[in-house]
Amino acid sequence: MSIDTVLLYFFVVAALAGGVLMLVAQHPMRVALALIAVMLSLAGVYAMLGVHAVAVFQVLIYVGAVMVFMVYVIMLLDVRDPSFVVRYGRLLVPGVALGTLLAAALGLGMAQLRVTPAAAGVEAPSYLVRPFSQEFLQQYWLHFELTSVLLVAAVVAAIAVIKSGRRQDG
Amino acid sequence: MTPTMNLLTVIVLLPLAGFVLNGLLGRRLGPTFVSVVGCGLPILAFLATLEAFSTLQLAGPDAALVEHAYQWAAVGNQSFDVAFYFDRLSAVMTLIVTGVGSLIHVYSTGYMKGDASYARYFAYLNLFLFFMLTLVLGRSLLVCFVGWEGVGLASYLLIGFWFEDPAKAAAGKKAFITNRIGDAGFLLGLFLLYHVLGTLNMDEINAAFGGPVAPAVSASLVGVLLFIGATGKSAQIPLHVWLPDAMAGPTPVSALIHAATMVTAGVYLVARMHGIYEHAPLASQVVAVIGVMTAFFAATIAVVQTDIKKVLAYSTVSQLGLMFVALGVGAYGVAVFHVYTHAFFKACLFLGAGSVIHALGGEQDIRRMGGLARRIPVTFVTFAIATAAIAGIPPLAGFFSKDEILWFAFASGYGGSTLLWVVGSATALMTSFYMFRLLWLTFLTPSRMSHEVEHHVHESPWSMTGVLVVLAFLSAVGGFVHVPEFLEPVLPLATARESLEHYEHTLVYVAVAVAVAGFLAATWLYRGGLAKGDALAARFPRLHRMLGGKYFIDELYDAVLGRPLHWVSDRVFLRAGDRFVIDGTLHGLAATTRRVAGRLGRIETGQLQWYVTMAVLGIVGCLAWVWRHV
Amino acid sequence: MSEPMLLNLLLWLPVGGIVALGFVSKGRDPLVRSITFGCMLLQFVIAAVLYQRFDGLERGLQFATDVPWIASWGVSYRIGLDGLNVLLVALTAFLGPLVVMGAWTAVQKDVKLFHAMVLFIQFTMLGTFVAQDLFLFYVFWEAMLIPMFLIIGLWGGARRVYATLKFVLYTAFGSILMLAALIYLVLATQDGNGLTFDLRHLSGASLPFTAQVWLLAAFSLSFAIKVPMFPLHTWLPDAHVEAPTTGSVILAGVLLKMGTYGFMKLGFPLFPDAARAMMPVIMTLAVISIVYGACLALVQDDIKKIIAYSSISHLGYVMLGLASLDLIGIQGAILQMVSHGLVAGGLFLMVGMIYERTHSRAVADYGGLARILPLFAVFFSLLTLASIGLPTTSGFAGEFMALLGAFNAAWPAHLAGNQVPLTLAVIAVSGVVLGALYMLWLAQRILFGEARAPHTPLEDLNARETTILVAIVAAIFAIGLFPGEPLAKTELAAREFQQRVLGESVLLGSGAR
Amino acid sequence: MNWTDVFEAMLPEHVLLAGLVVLLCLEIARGRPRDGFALTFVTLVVAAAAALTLHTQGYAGTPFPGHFTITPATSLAKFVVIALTLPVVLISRDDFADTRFYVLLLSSLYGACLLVSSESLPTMFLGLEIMSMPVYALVLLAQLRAESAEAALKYLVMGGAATATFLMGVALLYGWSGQMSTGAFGYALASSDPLAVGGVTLVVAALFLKAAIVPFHGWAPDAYEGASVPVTAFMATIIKAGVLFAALRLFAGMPITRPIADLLAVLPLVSMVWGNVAAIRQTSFRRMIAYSSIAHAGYLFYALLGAAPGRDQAILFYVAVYGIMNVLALAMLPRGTDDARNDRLESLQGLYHRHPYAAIAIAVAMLSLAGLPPLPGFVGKFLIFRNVLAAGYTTYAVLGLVASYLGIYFYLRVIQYMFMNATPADVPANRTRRLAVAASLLCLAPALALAFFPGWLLDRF
Amino acid sequence: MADLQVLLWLSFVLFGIGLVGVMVRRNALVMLMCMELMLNAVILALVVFSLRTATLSGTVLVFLIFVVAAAEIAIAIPIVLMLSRQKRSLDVEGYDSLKG
Repeated sequence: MSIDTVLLYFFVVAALAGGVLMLVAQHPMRVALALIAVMLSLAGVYAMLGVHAVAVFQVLIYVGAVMVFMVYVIMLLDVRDPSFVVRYGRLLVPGVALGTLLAAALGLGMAQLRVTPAAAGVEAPSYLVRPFSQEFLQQYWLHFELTSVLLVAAVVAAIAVIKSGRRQDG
Repeated sequence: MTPTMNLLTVIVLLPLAGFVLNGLLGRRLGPTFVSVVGCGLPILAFLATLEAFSTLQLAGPDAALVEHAYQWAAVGNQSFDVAFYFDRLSAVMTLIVTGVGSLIHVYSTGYMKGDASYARYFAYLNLFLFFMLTLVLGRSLLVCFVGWEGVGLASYLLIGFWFEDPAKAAAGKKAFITNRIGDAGFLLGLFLLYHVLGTLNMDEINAAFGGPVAPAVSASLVGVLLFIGATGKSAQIPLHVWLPDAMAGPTPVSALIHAATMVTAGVYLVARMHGIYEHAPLASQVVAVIGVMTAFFAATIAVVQTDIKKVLAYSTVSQLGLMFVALGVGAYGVAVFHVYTHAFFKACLFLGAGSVIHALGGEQDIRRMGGLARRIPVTFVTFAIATAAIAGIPPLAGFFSKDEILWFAFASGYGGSTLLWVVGSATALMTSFYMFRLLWLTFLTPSRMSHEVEHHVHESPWSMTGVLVVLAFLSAVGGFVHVPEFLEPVLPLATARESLEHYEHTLVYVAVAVAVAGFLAATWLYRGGLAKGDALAARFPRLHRMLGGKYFIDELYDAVLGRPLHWVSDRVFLRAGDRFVIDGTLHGLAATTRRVAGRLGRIETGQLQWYVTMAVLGIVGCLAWVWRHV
Repeated sequence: MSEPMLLNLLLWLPVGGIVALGFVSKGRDPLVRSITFGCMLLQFVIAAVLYQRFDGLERGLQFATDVPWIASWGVSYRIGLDGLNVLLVALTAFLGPLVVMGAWTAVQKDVKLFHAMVLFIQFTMLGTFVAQDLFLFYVFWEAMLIPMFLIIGLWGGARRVYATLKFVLYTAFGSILMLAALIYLVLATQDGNGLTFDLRHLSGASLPFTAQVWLLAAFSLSFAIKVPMFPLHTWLPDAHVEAPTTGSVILAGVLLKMGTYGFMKLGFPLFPDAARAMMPVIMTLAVISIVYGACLALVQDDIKKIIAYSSISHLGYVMLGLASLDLIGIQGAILQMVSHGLVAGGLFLMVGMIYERTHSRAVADYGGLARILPLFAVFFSLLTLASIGLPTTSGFAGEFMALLGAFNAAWPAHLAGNQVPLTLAVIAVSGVVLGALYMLWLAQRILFGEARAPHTPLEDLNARETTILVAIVAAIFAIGLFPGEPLAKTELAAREFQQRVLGESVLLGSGAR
Repeated sequence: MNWTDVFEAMLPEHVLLAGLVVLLCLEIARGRPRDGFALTFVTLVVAAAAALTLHTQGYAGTPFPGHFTITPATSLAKFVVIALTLPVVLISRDDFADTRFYVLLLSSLYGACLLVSSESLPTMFLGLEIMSMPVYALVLLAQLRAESAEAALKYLVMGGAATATFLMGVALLYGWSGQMSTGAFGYALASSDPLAVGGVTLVVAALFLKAAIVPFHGWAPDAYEGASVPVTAFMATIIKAGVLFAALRLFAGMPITRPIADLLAVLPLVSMVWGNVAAIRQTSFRRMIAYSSIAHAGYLFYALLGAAPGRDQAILFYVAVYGIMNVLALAMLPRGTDDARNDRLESLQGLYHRHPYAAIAIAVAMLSLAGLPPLPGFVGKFLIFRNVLAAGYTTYAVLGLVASYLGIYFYLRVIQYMFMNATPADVPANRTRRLAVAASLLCLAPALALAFFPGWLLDRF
Repeated sequence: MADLQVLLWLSFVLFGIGLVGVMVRRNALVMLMCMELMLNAVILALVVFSLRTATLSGTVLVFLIFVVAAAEIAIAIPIVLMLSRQKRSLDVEGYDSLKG
C-alpha cells in the first residue's frame, strides 16, 4: 500500500466527511467551509489521479472564485434569520431517505460493473495541462467560444436582476 | 276485370275537393257556399257511384272494376300501388257511404246552422267521406289502411269538434288512441301478409288463400291480427270503450261515422278478407265469440242508459257485435246485409235523436223528456219506424237481416251453434226492450220537461225532417233488397247444416216473438213513466250500478294501463333512469374530476423543496424501474 | 357550370357568407340577416338543382371532387353525392333558409356572430354529409361542435351553459374514441401504396373479426351519442330545451341525422361482420329508445322537452330500419330521417314562434290555442299528425317502411326459432300507439280546452311564419304522398349498403348468429 | 476547417449573436431605452429568413464535425423557434423598457438554436444552459408582481437540479462509451449495460425536468404565473421547443425499446391527465396555461414513442402549432397595470363584448389547444397519436386520447367566460394594443395556413 | 493504481448528499451550495470515467462545468438577495406565495 493510495483514501474520506458536514452544519458559513473542504480534497484526489489540469482549476475557479463570492455574501447577511437557527425543512426524513435511495440506486446499478483504469493496451493520454489544452482548443474551440456567450448572458442576467431589484426598492 | 275512365278515382277525390275548398275558402265565402260545396260534392260522388255500379252490373256478377291511380313507392322489385277495386261488396259499401253520407250532409245544413265553425264542420265531414271511400275502394290493404287511419283522424276531429269542452277533446283523443291500438294489430297482420305473399292486394290475398297451395302462414294468426284492427274500429270488446264517449260529437256525426259507416269498417275488412277467414276456423271462432259477447254486454248496458245518444251508441255496439257473429259463422253477405239495414235505421234513429235534441235545445236525458209525439210528429213517426226496424218487427228492414244472422248463428256449417243463437236472441230481446223504452220515455209518456224547455220545443226544418223521412222509408223497405244473394258471387255464404234445415221457420217465429216480447215488456214498464223502472232498479241496486257504470271497464283500463304507464314513465324512466342513473353517473364523474383537480392543486404546495423532492422521487423511480426491467 | 363545381359551391357558400358578414359594419342587423338568408336561399336552389340532376340509377359518386389535401398521408379533399347522402343534403339545404327566417326577429343579441355561427354549422353539416374521405368526414363531424357550443351557450335559455357543456362533452367523448378507431382502421387497412382515408378503399377492406368489433364499438359510441340512442340520450333534452329555436331546429332537423348517417355510411359498411354480430344489440337499443323516448315524452310538462324526447323515439325507428338490413327497412330509415327532420324541425320552429310571443314553454300555460290562434293551431295539428305518422304524411311513409323492414327481418328469424327480433318488432309496432298518445295529449292540452295563454291578446302567425310552415308542411305531404320519387334516388345506394353489410350471410335479418 | 462553411452553416446563430452584440454595445454606449425593440425585431426577421433559406436550399453540413450539424430539418426547426419569438417580442414591448431584456431573449434563443443542431453532449449541455440561464433572469425582470423573484428562484433551483442530473447522465454515458457524441445516447438505447441505461435514464429525467413532465413539473405553474406575460409565452413555447428538439437530436431515429419506452409512455400519459385535470380548477390564466403546457409536454414526449421519420414530423408540427396558439392566447390577454388582477380568469368575462377580436383570437387558440378540428391543433394531435398507434402502443394511444378529452373542458370554460358570461362591474378598461394585434396576426396567419394546408409543413419531411 | 470504483461511489454519495441538502436545508444559500456539491460529484464522476476510457473529452466537459457553475451562482446569488430583501428571510419554506 503506497503512500499515494493512503493519501487518495485520506482525501476521499475527507471529501465524504465534508459532504456530511454540509448537511449537519447549522450556520451557512460552516456549510461553506465544509464545501470548500470537499472541493479541496477532491482537488487532492484529482491530483493523486494525475489529472492535474482539473485539480488546478478546481482550486482556482471553484475555491478561488465561486466560494469566495459565496462566503462574502453570507457574511453580509444578517444572522438572526430563522433559516440560520433552524436547519431542516419539514421534508427532512423523506429527503434523506430519497437521497440515500438515489445514491443506492446508482451504486447498486453499477454494482456489478468493475470500473478500472483503461486496459494497458490503450495508451492513456497524459492529463497534464499542455496536452489537455491542445485537445481543448483543437476539438472544442466551438465550446470555448460558446462559454463566452454563456458568460455574457450570465453577466447581463445578473446585472438585470440586480437593477430590477433596485427598481423594486426605489 | 274491366277498365274504367277513372271513375273510382273521381269518386274518391270529389269529397277531398270539398274538404280543400271548405277548408281553405269556407270561412271567407260564407255558409251558403259551404253548404253547396259540402253537400254537392258528396251527392256528385253518389251519382258517380251509381254510374260505376251500373258499369259493374253490365260487367257481370263476379266482375270487378280496377283502377290503378299511381305507384306510391317501389322498393326493389316490389311496388306499393294506390289502386282502387270496385266489386259488388265495395259497391254496396260505397253506395251506403255516399248515399247515407249525402243525406247526413244535407241534414247537417239544418242541424249545424249558425254554428261558429260551420265551414270547418263540413270540411271535416268531407274529409271523412274521402277517407272512408279510400277505405272501401282501396285495392290493397295499404290503401285500405290509409283510409282506415284517415277515418280515425276525421272522427277524432269531429268528436272533438267543440274542443273548448275538455271532455269532448278528451273523448276524441280516446277514440283515436283506442283505434291506434287496433291499428297496431292491423299493421302486424299487414306486415305478415306482405312478408309471406309479397302483395297487399286484397283480391290476390284472398285468391292466394283460396289457391291450391296454402300460403306459408297460419291463416288464423293473420285473421286474428286483422280482427284486432277490426275490434278497434268497430268498437268490439275489449276496445269498445271509445264509442259511447264518441257521442260527444255533433249528432249527425254520430249518425254518419259512429253508426252508419265508419264503425262498420271492421265488418267490411273481415268480409273483404273472407278468403282468409274461410280457412281460419279458429280466427272465425274468435270473431264470433267476441261479437256475441259484445252484442250481449252492450245490450245490457243500453238497457239502463238514460242519455238518448248513449242508448243508441250501445245499441250500435251491440248491433256491430251481431254483425261479427255473422262474420264469425261465415255468413259474410249477411253481415254486410245487416250493415246495410243498420245504416238506414240507426242513421234514422240518430238523426231523429238529433232532431229531438235540436228541439229541446240540447237536452239529451230521456228522464227529462216525454210527450214529444204531438209536438214533433214527423220526428216521432220516423223514429218509431226506425225503432221497430231495429227491434226486428217484420216486415221492416232490421227484421230480415237480424233474423238471418240469428239463423246462421244457429245453423251455419261453419261454427254455428245453439249457444250463439241463444245469446243472440237474448240480445235481440233486450234490443227491442230498450229501444221501445226509449220510444216510450221520449215521445209517449207524459212530459217531464222543464217549463222553458217545453216552451221552446219546435219541429226541425225540412232539411232535417226530409232526411228523416227518406231514411225511415229506407229502413222500412230496405229489407226487401236481399243483399246476401246479391253478394253471393263475391262473398260465398256458409251452408247451413242439413240436420237443422227444418228449424228455419220455427226460428223466424221465435225471432218475431222475441221482438214483440221486448216491445210488451217495455210497454208494461215504461208507459206510465219512470216510476216502475226506477222501482225495478231499486230492487237490484248492485246490478243497476254495474250496468250504469258500464261494467267499469274504463276505470279498469285506467287502473291497469293508464296509471301504471304514467307511473313507470315518471318514476322509473324519468326519475330513476334518466335523472338518477344516467345523469347521476355523469354528474358523479364530473364531480370526481373536480375533486381530483382540487387534490392535484393541493399537491402543488408552493414549497420549492417539495418540488425538488417530487423530482428526486421521479428520478429514483425511473432508475429503479429501468434497472429492474433492463 | 360544371357539376362538381356546383357541389363545391353548395358546400363553400356558407363560408363565403361568413366572410361577407365579416365586412358588415356593427349594428346593421337587417343587412346581416339578408346576407345570411341570401346565402341559404342560393344554397337551397343549388341543392335543388343537384337533387334534380342526381341520377338514382348510376352507381358510385356523382358531382365528385377529389383533390389531394395532405398528400403525405393520403388525405384528400374528396366530396361527392351518393344515394345515401343526397336526401340529407337536400334536407339540410331546405331547412337552412327556413331557420334563418325563423330567427329573423327572435335573435336580437350579437346578431352578426349568431348568423356567422349558423352559416358555419350549415357548412360543417353539409361537409359531414358530402365528405367521402374519412379524415375530412371527421374534421367536419367534430368542427360542428364549435358553432353549436356557441349557439346554445350564447343565445340559449337559463341553464344554457350547463346544457351546452353537457352537449359538447358528451359528443366529444364519443368522437375521441372514434378518432382512435379511425386511425387504427386506416393503419390496419394500409396497403402497398401508403395510407389512404378514401372511404371506397376502406369499405373494401376486410379486418379480423375482433378488430372489427372494437372499431365498430368505438364508431358506434360516437354515432349513438349523436343519434341519440338509449342510454346515451340525456344530453338531448337539456340541449333542446336550453337551445334557442334555431339551435333546436338545427339539432333536431339535421344534426341528429348525422348519427344515423354515420351508422349508415361508416359504421356498418366498414365493419360488416361485426355489424351483423351486433345487430341484435343495436335493434334492442333502437326499440328501447322508441318506447323509452315515448314514455318520457308522456310525462314532460315542457313543450320542447316533449318534442325532444319524441325525437329520441322517432330516431329509434330509423335505427330499427337500418338494423333490419332489409331493403325496405333501410329505405324506410332514410325516408324517416328526412321526415323527422321536417316534422321535428317544424315543431320546434312553431314552439319558437309561440315562445317569442309569450316567453313560456310550459304546457300548463296554454290551452284552447285553436280558438286564440287558429292558424297556429292548424299548422301545429298538421305537424302533430305528421309526427304520429298518420298516412299521407311523410312520417307514415318512413315509419311504415321501417317497421315493415324490421318485420321482414324478424319473421324468418322467428321461424328459425329466434324469437327476439320478432318480439322487438312487435314492441316497435305498438310504439306507434305511444307516439299517438303523447303527441295527441300535447295537442289536446295546448290547442283544445278553454282558451288560456300567459298573456292575451296574441297576434296569430304573420306572413313570414306562415311561409315557413307552408313550405315545411308542403314538403311533408309531398313526401308522404309520393315517397317513390326520393326513394328512387336512394334505392341503389341502399341496396349496395345492404349487400355490403350482409356480405355472404344469406339468412336475411337474422344477422345475429 | 472551412470558414465560409462555418459562416453559412451557422448563419442564423451568427445573426442572433451579432444582434446581441450590437445591442450590448448600444447599451454600453448610451443606455437609451427602447432602442432594443426595433433592432431585435430586425435581427429576428433576418435570422428567421436565414434559417428558412438554409432550409429551402436543403443546406446540409457539419461545420464542427461531431459537435454541430446542419440539415434541412434542423434549419426548419430553427426557423420555427426564431419565428415563434417574433410575436413574443412584439407583445413584450410594453413591459420591458431596457435592452437587457432583448439581450437575454436573444441569448436564450441562441441557446435554443444550439440545441436544435447540437451533435455532441457538451454542445447540448451548453445549449441547454445558454437557453435557460437568461430565462431565470427574465422571469423576474418585469417585476410586475412581487412573486416574480420567488418564481425565478424556483425555476433556477429546479433548473440547476436538471443540469446536475443531465450531467450525471452524460457522465455515465461517457463512462460507458468513452465518447461525447449524441450518437452515444442512441447506441445506449439499444444496450443493456447498466452504465448506458442509467445514463439514458438520467438524461431523459433531466429533459423531463426541463419540459415539466409529471412528477418533475413542480416549478412550471409557479414560474409561469410569476413571470410576466411575454416571458410566460417565451417559456411555454421556445424553451419547450428547445428541449423537445434536443430530445429529437438525442433519440435521432433510434428505435425506443422497453424499459425506456415505459418511461416515455407512462410519465407523459400521467402528465397529460395531471395537467388537464389540475387545470380545471385554476383561476389564474397563466397558471392554467402552465398546466395545459404540462399536458402538452406529455403529448410531445408521447410522439417520441413513434417511429423515426414520423416522430420528427409530429414533434416539429406540434411544437409549431402549440407555440403559435399559446403566444396567440397570451398576446390577446387583457393587459394593464394590475397584472395579478388581469391574470384572473374572471377578468376575461364578457371579453367578447369589450374586445370581440381579442375574444375570438383567444377562442381560436383555446379550441386549437383543445385539439378540435378544423384548427391545426387537431392535426398535431392526430399526427402524434397516429405515430403512437403505428408504433403499436394501442392502449397508450387510447388512454392518451381520453386524457386529451379531459382537457377540452377547461379550454371551453375560457370561451364560456369570454362569450357567455356578463362583464363584471369593476373590470379595468384596457385599450387594445396595436403591437399585440400585430402579434396576433403574426400567429393567426400561419395558424389558418396550417389549418387548411397542413401539408405545407408536413410534406417538408 | 487505486480502485476507481470507490471514487465512483464517492461521487454518487456526494451527488446524493447534494440532493438531500437541496431537499432538506431551509437556508437558500445552503441550497445553492448543495447544488454546487452535486456539480462537484458530477465532475468527480467525469474524471473517473475519463480515466477509465482513457479519453480527454470528459475532462474538457469538466471545464465547461466550471464555467456554468460560476455563471449559475452569478445569477442565483442576486436572486436570493432580492428574495431575502423581499421576504426579510432566507427561509426557503417561506417562499410559497405562488401555489395551487
